[in-house]
Amino acid sequence: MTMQLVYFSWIRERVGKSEESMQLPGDVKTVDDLIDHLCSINEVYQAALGNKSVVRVAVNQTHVNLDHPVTDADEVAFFPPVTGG
Amino acid sequence: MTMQLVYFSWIRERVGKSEESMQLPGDVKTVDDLIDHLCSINEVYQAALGNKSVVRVAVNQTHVNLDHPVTDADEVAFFPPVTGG
Amino acid sequence: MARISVQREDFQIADEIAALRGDRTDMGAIVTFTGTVRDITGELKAMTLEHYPGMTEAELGRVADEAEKRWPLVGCRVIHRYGRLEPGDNIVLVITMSAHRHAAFEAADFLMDFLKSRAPFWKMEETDNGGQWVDAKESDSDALKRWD
Amino acid sequence: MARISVQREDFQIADEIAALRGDRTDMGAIVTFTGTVRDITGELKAMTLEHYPGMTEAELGRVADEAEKRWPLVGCRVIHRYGRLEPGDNIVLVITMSAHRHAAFEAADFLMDFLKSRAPFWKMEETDNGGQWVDAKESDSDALKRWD
Repeated sequence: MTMQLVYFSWIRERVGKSEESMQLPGDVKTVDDLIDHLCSINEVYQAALGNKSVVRVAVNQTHVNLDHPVTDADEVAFFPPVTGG
Repeated sequence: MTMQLVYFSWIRERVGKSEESMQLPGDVKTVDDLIDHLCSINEVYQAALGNKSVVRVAVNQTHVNLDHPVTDADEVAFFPPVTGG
Repeated sequence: MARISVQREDFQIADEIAALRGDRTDMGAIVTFTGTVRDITGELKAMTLEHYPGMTEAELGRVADEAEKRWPLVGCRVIHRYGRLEPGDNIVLVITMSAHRHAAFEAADFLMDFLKSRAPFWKMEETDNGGQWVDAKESDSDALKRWD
Repeated sequence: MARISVQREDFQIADEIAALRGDRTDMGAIVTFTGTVRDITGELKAMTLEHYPGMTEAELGRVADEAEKRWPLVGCRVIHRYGRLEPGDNIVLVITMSAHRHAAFEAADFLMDFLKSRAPFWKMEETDNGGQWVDAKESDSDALKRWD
């Protein structure tokens, strides 16, 4: 399963890139699974996404909750709470 | 007692003038007394001010109720409910 | 510049905002309300606004004072036109500036509600059938109760 | 003209109102909200707005659709800037037009509340001590409950 991952604000800074394409194991079925998988890779993702209470997620450019499913070819974005306006 | 009377909108049209100075008897103590006195003068004032529920009053350019006192040299204005904005 | 203006002339919203802002950078929110002559049926030729010179300015000043007492505004401006206006013409402009957006929104809303039921203006609508004074709306005096 | 714009460039409020009004005379109320870069302490050098291209436009469009569903608007316009801005610069403009002033006020207020908690923008403040991401305010997510 290949996914497009996108990062913004201080999450982008901590991950060290604004986007990447990643091959994922088949047992990553939800946003929550995806964050757990990324955090298990190394400390960089752990520092960026480990505190789920301050991480917001969009799948295919729509806000979703942690239990939202992720599937092949989705664009998944991680960012802190928004501060526009 | 001399008072300056001012009229607006359809009350002005019915009275037939926009302002006048008037000598008033001493027993005119409130706005209510003043309207009663004017209505007793003739049918012109009666037609303009007789229906007190649609008459609004300002004394010295401040909105007041019917029981507000009127005194010598006051400027008393009569008009329908306002419709600006 | 005066905070309250009662005038025949039109106003330019951008100029009024710029004058009120000056070079301040301590506000984050600017709300404007513009009221225009509305013609729903297509029959309105003109709208003539009569007012009570002197009292109009005093009443608008009292309403603006009250808004500044209730909300932390850094700027407040009211312009109301009188005389003969045509459909689409501007009638009234209210501008409120504050550090906080809800204060700016509420103060502008409050100013319009109080202006509508306190400022001594009367509208006469002119159509092919002649002129007719506009009746006050019950809803305008009801709107005041929101601010008790 | 697009109802939603996400752009680096500044906007001219008078031009935007004029474009939205056109020659219509069926609205009586125009409300605008302008958000500006605020510098309370005098230490802010700049504010940089990052956003999520594509999602930003989609999200602002959804918020505008929702406002048009809830209130009888005859016009609705949202412009949000991104990039590096300085104190006093414009950030966001919302315009709502309606026959009724309360509809115009409420819709603009609603648009700002939803934009603040939904549109994917992030602010970084730059002072002499470097850059710092602005934290989201609890009050902004609380503000949404007013519209349930």
